[in-house]
Amino acid sequence: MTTEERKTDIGPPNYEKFLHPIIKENYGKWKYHETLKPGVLVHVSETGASIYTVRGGSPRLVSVDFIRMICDLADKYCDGYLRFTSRNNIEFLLANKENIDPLIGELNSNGIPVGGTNNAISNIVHTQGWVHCHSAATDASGLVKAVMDELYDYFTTMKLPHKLRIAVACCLNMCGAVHCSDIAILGIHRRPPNINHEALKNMCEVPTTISSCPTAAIRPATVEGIQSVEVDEDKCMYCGNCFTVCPAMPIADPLNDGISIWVGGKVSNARTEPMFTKLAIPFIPNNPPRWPEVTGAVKNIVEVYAKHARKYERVGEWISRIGWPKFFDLTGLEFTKYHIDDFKHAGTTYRKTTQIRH
Amino acid sequence: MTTEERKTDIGPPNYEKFLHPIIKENYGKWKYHETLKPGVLVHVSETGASIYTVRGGSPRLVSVDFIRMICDLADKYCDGYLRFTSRNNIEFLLANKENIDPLIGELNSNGIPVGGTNNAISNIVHTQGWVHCHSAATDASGLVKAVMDELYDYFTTMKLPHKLRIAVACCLNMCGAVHCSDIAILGIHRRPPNINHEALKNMCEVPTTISSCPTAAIRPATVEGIQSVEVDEDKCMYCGNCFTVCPAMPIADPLNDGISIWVGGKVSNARTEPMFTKLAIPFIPNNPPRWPEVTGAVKNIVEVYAKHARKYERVGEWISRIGWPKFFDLTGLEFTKYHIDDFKHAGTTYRKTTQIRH
Amino acid sequence: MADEKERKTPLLDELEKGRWPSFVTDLKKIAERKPMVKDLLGQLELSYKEKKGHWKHGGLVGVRGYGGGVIGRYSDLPEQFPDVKMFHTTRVNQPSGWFYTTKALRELCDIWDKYGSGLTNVHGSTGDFVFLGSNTDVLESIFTDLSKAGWDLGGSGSDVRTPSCCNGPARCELACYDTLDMTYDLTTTYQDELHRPAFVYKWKFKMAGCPNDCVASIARSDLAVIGTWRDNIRIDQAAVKEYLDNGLDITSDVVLKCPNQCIRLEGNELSIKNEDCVKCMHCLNVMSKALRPGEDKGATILIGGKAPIMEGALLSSVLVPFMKMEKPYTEFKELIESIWEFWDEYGVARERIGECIQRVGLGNFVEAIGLEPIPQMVSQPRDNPYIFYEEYFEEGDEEE
Amino acid sequence: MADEKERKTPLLDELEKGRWPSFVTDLKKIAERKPMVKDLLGQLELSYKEKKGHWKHGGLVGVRGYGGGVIGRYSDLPEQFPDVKMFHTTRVNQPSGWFYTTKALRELCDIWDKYGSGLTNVHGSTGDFVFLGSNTDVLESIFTDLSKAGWDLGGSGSDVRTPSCCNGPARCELACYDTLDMTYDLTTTYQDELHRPAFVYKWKFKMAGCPNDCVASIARSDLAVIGTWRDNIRIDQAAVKEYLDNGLDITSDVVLKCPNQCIRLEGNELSIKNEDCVKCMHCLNVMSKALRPGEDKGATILIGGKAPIMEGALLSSVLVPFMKMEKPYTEFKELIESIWEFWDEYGVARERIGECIQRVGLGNFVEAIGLEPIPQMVSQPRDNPYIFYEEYFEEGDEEE
Ligand code: SRM
Ligand code: SRM
Ligand code: SRM
Ligand code: SRM
Ligand code: SF4
Ligand code: SF4
Ligand code: SF4
Ligand code: SF4
Ligand code: SF4
Ligand code: SF4
Ligand code: SF4
Ligand code: SF4
Repeated sequence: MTTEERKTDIGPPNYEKFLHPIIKENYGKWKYHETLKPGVLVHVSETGASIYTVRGGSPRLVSVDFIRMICDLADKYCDGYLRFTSRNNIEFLLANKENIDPLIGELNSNGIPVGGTNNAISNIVHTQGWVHCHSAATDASGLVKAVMDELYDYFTTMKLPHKLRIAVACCLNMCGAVHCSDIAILGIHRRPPNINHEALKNMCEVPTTISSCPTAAIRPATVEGIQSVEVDEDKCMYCGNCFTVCPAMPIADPLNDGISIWVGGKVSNARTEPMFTKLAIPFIPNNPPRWPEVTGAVKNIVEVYAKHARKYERVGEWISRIGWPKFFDLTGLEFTKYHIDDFKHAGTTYRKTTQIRH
Repeated sequence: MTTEERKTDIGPPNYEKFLHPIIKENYGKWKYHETLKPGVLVHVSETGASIYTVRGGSPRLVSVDFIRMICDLADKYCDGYLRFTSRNNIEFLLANKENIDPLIGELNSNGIPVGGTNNAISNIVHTQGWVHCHSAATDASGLVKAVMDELYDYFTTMKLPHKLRIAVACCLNMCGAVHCSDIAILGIHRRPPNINHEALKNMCEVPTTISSCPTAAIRPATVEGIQSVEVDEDKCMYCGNCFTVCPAMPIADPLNDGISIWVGGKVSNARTEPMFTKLAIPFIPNNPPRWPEVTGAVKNIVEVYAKHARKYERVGEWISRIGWPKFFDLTGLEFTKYHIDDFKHAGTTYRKTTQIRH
Repeated sequence: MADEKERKTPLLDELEKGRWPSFVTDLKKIAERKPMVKDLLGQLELSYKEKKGHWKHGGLVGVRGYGGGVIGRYSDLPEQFPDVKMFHTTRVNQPSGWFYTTKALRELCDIWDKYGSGLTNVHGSTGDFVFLGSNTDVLESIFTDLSKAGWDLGGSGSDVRTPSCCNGPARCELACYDTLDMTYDLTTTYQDELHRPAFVYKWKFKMAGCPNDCVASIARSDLAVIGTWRDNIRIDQAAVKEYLDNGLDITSDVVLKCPNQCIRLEGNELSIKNEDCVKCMHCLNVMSKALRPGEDKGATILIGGKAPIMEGALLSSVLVPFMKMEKPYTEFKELIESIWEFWDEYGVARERIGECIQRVGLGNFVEAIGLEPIPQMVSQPRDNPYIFYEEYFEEGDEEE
Repeated sequence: MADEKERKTPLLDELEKGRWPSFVTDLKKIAERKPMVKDLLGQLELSYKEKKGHWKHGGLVGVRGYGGGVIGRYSDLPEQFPDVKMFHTTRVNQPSGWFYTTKALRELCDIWDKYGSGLTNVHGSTGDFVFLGSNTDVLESIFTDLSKAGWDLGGSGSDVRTPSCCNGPARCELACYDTLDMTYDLTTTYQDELHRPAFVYKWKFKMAGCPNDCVASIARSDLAVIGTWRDNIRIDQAAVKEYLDNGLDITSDVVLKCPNQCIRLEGNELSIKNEDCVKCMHCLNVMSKALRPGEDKGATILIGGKAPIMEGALLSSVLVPFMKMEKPYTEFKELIESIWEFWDEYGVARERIGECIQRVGLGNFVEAIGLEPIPQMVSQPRDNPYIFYEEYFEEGDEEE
């Protein structure tokens, strides 16, 4: 299977090679940590050793030149050791406390903000968008840039009641954590797919296409002599899954594609169980390059949360306490028919109690 | 429409005719109540007036002679006024406090227990059973008698952490409040219906029969030349709804009919939202006339609850606090595959958190 | 014949033991003058032996001009138990709140003693006064006597079932509207719907005076009317102090049990953040003397409760968070009628309104009956992105 | 050609404004030496103008001997943007915990600079180091250079996807097992399953060191391994006192936030009723210096998390409440393999394990893979009476 030059199935390099010596020595021995200031952590070991972390924001879609630039900084301040976080931030690992401020200085002058720790808004988990994906109902990188510009101060400070995690996904496949985020920005289609029967014949299997539809909207049909499918438009909710399995059913439609906004999800088991994100705004038209309606809506939600939530309350926990009616009141968002679930478990979301604030 | 003797659609008598004068005068003016002792309440009005209530247990299935007997008592002590509760207890309404004890004395000597108030086990809401219903998988009146004999002291005292409400239903139609009771005793079938094709032809509509099945287990079939139906036994969960619409599909089966026990439901909105009852014991064989396994199981649950719950905790609230694993531990009940939901919303009952007691 | 009936009921006799009043003892006594009851006991004894019921499936019987109110019942062993060959029940519509005079009860007993088995359910689960067991040929006479005495039948089949209510303002300080009057009013207003089944399935109304819901309306009725209030809980601080003096642990029994943490006790003074109170009743239940509902009273209207079959049990869910409940209940009745119209048009056979709403979606339902969708109707907005957008831009639309 | 590319990108240029680092600025800079990026910017500008993507649907491309790791991508405007006619991504399997040396990173950059667009995602949502945009003909060379440098491809298609983990014991005091080692071990153990799609659909592993779940494993993986412990939280009372002295309001910030009310503060002394603790992490998060997980550590194993399509999003649910997580993870791997066997047999095409379990029922699934059903697997037992009893008595059975 292997030649000298081309080995297969070797797997990734062993992580041990990449651990800072202090980390290696104190692996599994960490005792506690402290946040020294926004973006700066210290972890202290049972042995007394410390490792300092400086967290910098990254657009995630970066060039090799950008990576080389941060490598230069890591060489200079971090003995050549760094890592990335599960939210795509860069973490510089420092043995020497003295290096923290100079590093931050250089990061800032290279346009990299430091922050994202504790009660901050961290980087936005996101996806490909128009940069690389065929399924996208919106762009991802541009949206993230526009939103993070607006929320920048929440990244570099820790003034929120608790952590606030945002995700962006450009279609219902949700290549991220949209379904469990404090705030989620989700690209959506709003028209049934446009079937190209000629192409369908060659590119798609009819049974697979039919079974791809979550709401059974697709049925076999002979169109102009071609064995194809048709979509019952009343049953289609524009998920795009048929397009995923059958390229002849494109669903993107500039007039109707856009953004929906979701709130109140979480992943951690801290205090409350993990929660799904729930619909806040059903539709905002795509308005590139800066999607002002989206950034405005997100900022509004963040500010209302910042003002009303109690310490240690995630967005979803805050809403659980005050109730959804109050959430819509405080944010000024409109509650519509679309907010009422009508999928499989819809019935479980109806309010089955008289416990209501009047 | 009406003749002198036979009027239709007159509706029930106006309740006002039946109200005790004190109640009439203080209608809507009650200020507070107190429980003077088990089964005895006083309601005090804004006007200062009081009405006393003595609550007696009733088997609900009673003869006119039984009713006349209680009428005699009401005439003697209550100026001829009495009522029944939503759980089929008899409430004697007294103007005069002095009459309470003599009334209780006479009730007791007529075999009627006084109690059911506050932190007691009140009467069991129940159904027809073998006394009157074609659908029954068990009897109701007999079961209730056997269980209440066992729990008698909990009716006549108020020593539980809170109210405990039991319901019995003799089949899945649940003509009562089985689905939302602290403890529920439910008659169940466990074999698919036995189709009488000859009778089906004459008595049932095939499409109605097919659509009566919640799990789509029934399909059309021609059996020995008769247009009939067949049941996919793997899909049948013995609900008996096909029998309800089609008498030719009897489902009762002495060998396999029996009892299941459910816990933790509630109806009130006090503190927590209303809750459905959940499965505790999937099957206990019918063992008339006294169903000792059933009475034993119920008593066990009551006693464990009595011992472990905190004040004002209903059974469901107590279990919510301690968790289901602990409930099964404490009661010694077996957790089986049957306890794991597999109907429509099953997925919503899986434990989607690491929050577990270890 | 009479001889044959001197049967032994050794199994049932076991149910004469124990302290709870025994229906067997009661039945055996009346059986002495009621052959029907004798046969009933005989058949029941057989059921106990065989672990199996002996009733045939239904059977259409009734009284003239009525489609409901009587449940037909026949023994499947008519030769062995000829006196329960027929054993129909008649549902007599109870008075609101199950209040009676002994005179009224005796009248009912006399009518029933005259024609039927003399057995009753006081009451049936829906609320009726149930006459248990008669032949077909006496049904008309029973009805005639009942109506002469001022009584009428309750519901059965696909109609409005006999509405019922808690004792409400008659004997409860917590009642937030007049459950008895409303029950009476609805029952009389909808006599036709109650007596002549014309719906796709049964329809149950239950009226509870407050969220304690002492008639289990949220679980057992298609339309539950549950009293509540909008303004502040009335506090009598002197009575608070009295409770404290009598040793009530207000902190642990009240403050910590409030689902929304909106109660505070400072010294002897209790205060409530009413805008956060969800009217759960707990504090009022525990401190009956000190706390009373506010004065701006009304009810929450919930829809769709029912037993499991077919789609699993449902609890009613909020349709109108607050409605004033005052005679003649016009707003309420208009709402009901628009719901029935919808149900009539969209409901399928044997589909309760709750199931119908599950099928068409609460959003569509609410829209169809002319209500605004509001967040109070749900415990949470949707969490899945499968939204059916009704509006979209067409090719030719103005660019925005 | 070169001329044509001096396109204007007025819309994208708007994204150079603002304080958050701009990918546009970065891309424009590298575009100066990468025609591919120039065309990418051109096509993206068009997308911004038209509000529509310009990529064609997929396309099967790859490297020899591998079924996954490369996502094919083609422009639907190849004439207008010839340099992104092909724009495939290569997923490079990241090291556990995303730890790097600058040397390693530079190596990756050099390989990528040599063959591709020079654009990357650091990292992809699954965790890979993503090379974004190359032609088909360089894929083999990229792979060869990568493997020479000690790197390998990640997953794509119906295979094991690149496992990922939180930084765990490398830099976190809360880690309850070695997430990095386990991730490395699983990745190497299942190289074949990772590189040669043979499942019915994708399979994701994510490893989190504790219930804070810093890799969102419960939401985004088919199999989530989340660290926890069974014994008592370790308390350092001196540190508790220090927190108090520094003004932490332990009662409101910790005691009252504990979901199970199992913490008590009496004077300066903190005590925990460990048998009621559900390991939610909150108290440990707030009082990092004073509280530490117990010493009997392991993990909870959860199954079935995923994004919405088809049946709605799922969070993973508990399969094994507690398992020791020690090299070589034999018990764990046996479990995984019996799950895969089941999935292979019962899963239908494009059905994630979570959906498969929903379809066959958790009870049946658990039984099939040889686990005992336990109440920890559910939030509550069933509330509907639709039970499929597997055993019943036959006519001829012994009477009991
Ligand atoms: C570096 C990182 C792990 C990694 O391997 O990359 C990490 C590291 C830490 N997390 Fe985390 N978390 C990281 C992603 C997450 C995620 C995943 C995500 O956001 O997608 C979660 C789940 C979020 C959710 O629930 O939606 C997460 C939920 C937590 C929590 C729980 C917060 C809560 O109360 O709900 C804590 C505890 C806390 O903050 O008090 C926590 C605490 C921590 C601590 C303090 C743990 C420790 O003692 O070292 C670390 C520093 C946190 C900080 O940012 O202040 N970490 N943490 C991730 C940094 C992401 C970033 O760049 O911002
Ligand atoms: C008489 C009756 C209403 C009627 O019109 O018939 C009634 C009457 C009262 N109920 Fe009730 N409830 C009655 C059935 C119910 C039901 C329905 C049921 O059991 O099917 C419920 C809902 C039970 C459930 O949640 O499953 C019910 C839930 C309550 C509650 C809420 C208890 C809780 O905390 O969950 C209270 C308040 C309390 O007990 O503190 C209450 C309180 C009361 C008070 C104290 C109200 C008052 O101030 O007068 C009355 C005396 C209660 C007592 O028994 O100690 N009543 N009460 C019913 C008596 C039934 C019986 O014979 O035992
Ligand atoms: C008599 C009564 C039980 C009792 O002992 O009290 C009763 C008896 C029957 N019910 Fe019921 N139901 C009775 C109250 C209920 C209740 C409780 C309630 O109304 O508050 C329920 C649960 C609430 C609900 O409506 O969902 C109830 C849910 C059912 C169902 C299931 C309906 C559903 O949608 O799930 C059926 C099946 C059907 O309608 O075909 C049913 C059907 C029946 C039938 C007609 C049997 C059948 O399959 O056709 C029973 C006739 C028995 C007989 O021969 O006497 N009965 N039934 C109750 C009526 C007495 C009265 O008028 O006061
Ligand atoms: C590149 C990446 C997004 C990113 O920008 O980071 C991505 C990109 C795509 N995902 Fe994804 N997914 C990526 C992580 C995810 C995640 C997150 C995760 O793995 O933690 C999810 C949600 C978790 C999950 O798996 O459920 C995710 C859920 C999906 C789905 C929905 C699967 C489902 O069962 O619901 C699809 C649809 C499909 O598989 O057909 C999908 C399909 C796709 C496809 C292949 C498009 C398609 O329809 O075939 C996208 C290719 C885009 C492109 O051209 O580059 N992608 N995808 C992520 C992989 C990078 C990496 O290897 O590190
Ligand atoms: S979320 Fe949709 S559009 Fe975005 S990368 Fe994933 S599959 Fe592509
Ligand atoms: S877009 Fe989704 S809902 Fe519409 S037809 Fe395609 S698969 Fe079905
Ligand atoms: S629960 Fe079933 S068996 Fe019992 S009375 Fe109702 S329909 Fe008949
Ligand atoms: S008993 Fe129920 S599940 Fe079985 S065939 Fe009849 S209707 Fe279907
Ligand atoms: S429901 Fe409320 S008003 Fe009616 S009796 Fe019960 S406590 Fe009183
Ligand atoms: S009624 Fe319930 S929610 Fe309102 S203050 Fe009292 S206990 Fe709290
Ligand atoms: S999941 Fe737990 S162990 Fe892992 S980094 Fe987060 S807090 Fe630390
Ligand atoms: S870990 Fe969570 S549940 Fe356990 S004691 Fe701490 S706060 Fe309470």
